[in-house]
Amino acid sequence: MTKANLSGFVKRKMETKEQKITVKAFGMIAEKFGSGQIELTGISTIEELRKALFDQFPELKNMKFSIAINKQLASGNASIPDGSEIALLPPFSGG
Amino acid sequence: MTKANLSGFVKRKMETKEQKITVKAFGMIAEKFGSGQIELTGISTIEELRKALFDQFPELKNMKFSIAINKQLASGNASIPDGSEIALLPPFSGG
Amino acid sequence: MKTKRTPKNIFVLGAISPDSIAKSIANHSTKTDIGGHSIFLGQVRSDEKPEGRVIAIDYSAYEEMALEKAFEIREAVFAKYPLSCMHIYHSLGEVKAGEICLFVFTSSKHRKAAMDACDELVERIKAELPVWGKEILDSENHVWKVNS
Amino acid sequence: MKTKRTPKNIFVLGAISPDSIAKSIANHSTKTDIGGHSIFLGQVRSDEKPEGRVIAIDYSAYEEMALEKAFEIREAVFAKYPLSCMHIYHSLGEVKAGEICLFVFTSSKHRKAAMDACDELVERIKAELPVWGKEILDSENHVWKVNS
Repeated sequence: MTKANLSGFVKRKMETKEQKITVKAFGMIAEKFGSGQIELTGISTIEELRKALFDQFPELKNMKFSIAINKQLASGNASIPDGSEIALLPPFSGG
Repeated sequence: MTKANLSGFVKRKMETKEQKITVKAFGMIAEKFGSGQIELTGISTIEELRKALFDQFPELKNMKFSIAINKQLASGNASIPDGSEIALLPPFSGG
Repeated sequence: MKTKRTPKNIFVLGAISPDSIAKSIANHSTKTDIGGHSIFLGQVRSDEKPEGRVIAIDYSAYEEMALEKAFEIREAVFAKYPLSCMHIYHSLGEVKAGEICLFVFTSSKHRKAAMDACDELVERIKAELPVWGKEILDSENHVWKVNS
Repeated sequence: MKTKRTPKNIFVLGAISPDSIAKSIANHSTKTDIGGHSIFLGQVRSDEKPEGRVIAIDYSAYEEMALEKAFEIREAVFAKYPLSCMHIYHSLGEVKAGEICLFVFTSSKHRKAAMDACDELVERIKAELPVWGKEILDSENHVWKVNS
């Protein structure tokens, strides 16, 4: 087996495994949907995450929030690594 | 006697009277020349004051200082009213 | 000589007391290369809202992210200004109107660096730290604080 | 409603204690329209001079003029910024290295006014108040402080 074939094999294997992420909510989102955390599977991009969240919590569509992946603000349609900790962050109002 | 004559008379009278001013020194000037106050007579402008001070304290020529007339910084060749409190102010260094 | 800095806790439970501020100031008296301290204090306002008057703010945070972010901000501000010291404290939980909820403290040899760094820290803290204030009203309602 | 303000004493004998700063902060907890306080503290530095190391500064002032000037500055800064409170304290006499010699404290509904006013006050105090610092050296000499 060549090196190229091997890495191709590994990639296919990972794609078939459903990845699992944890989603936490804060501020007024936590108030609306609970401050615990939920687990989602089969989601690997921000777009997929938004869709899944809006399906489950339609009220979120009317709320302004950013998304953090592993404590870093995510922009655009970033990909979400397996096992990520996702956070839904309404506008900050500290100080 | 007309009004004009009267005021002219008063003016002449005041000019003949020698006016008296008090001079205080602060900071490094006070250190050099004492922190008490001296009285000077016959001085009615900043220029006259500087000349009198430089005659009496030649070292002042090499020192940077501002002059206040009655607690207001004086500029140029301001005139000094009778009875004024004059202050010799080296550069401020508060705070 | 630069020492490696690591994230430290910025959160305190409840209001920040004037006494703790005094202690923090007094702790700097041994640092005799400091010429100026700049301090910003956030105080909870008793604003009138359509829903009622604010009597307290209940602060919550995404703590782990906030501490990482605070560390990132610290490092950036230390790199930008010649500071001797920098301290940041933010309340979590309930802080009553009139009490202090934010304490930012910078010290430098010359005043300008301390002042500019303090201003920048306050702006960045308000804009970038994942912290939320729930304004508790005298009507027993609440509204979520919005930063301007 | 504007109240007529009159000159008040800004001078304190010796160092300004952290406890007095804490008291001043605590006094504002009843003013629940305040959202931000900005504080500047001047601290005596132990600079190395060719003539020796600074161990204290002995402050003197043309007090009457300084109080008039401080009042003028206060009024101008109050007119320029929407402030709730403003406090200025400056030491006279000896203040040791590491101790506080200047305390400027502004409070406002929103942070920006408090910060900008505080910065402006400090600059004006240093530039315009007839106050002089005599730096006492460990060599028992002294030099006159020069503001930058």
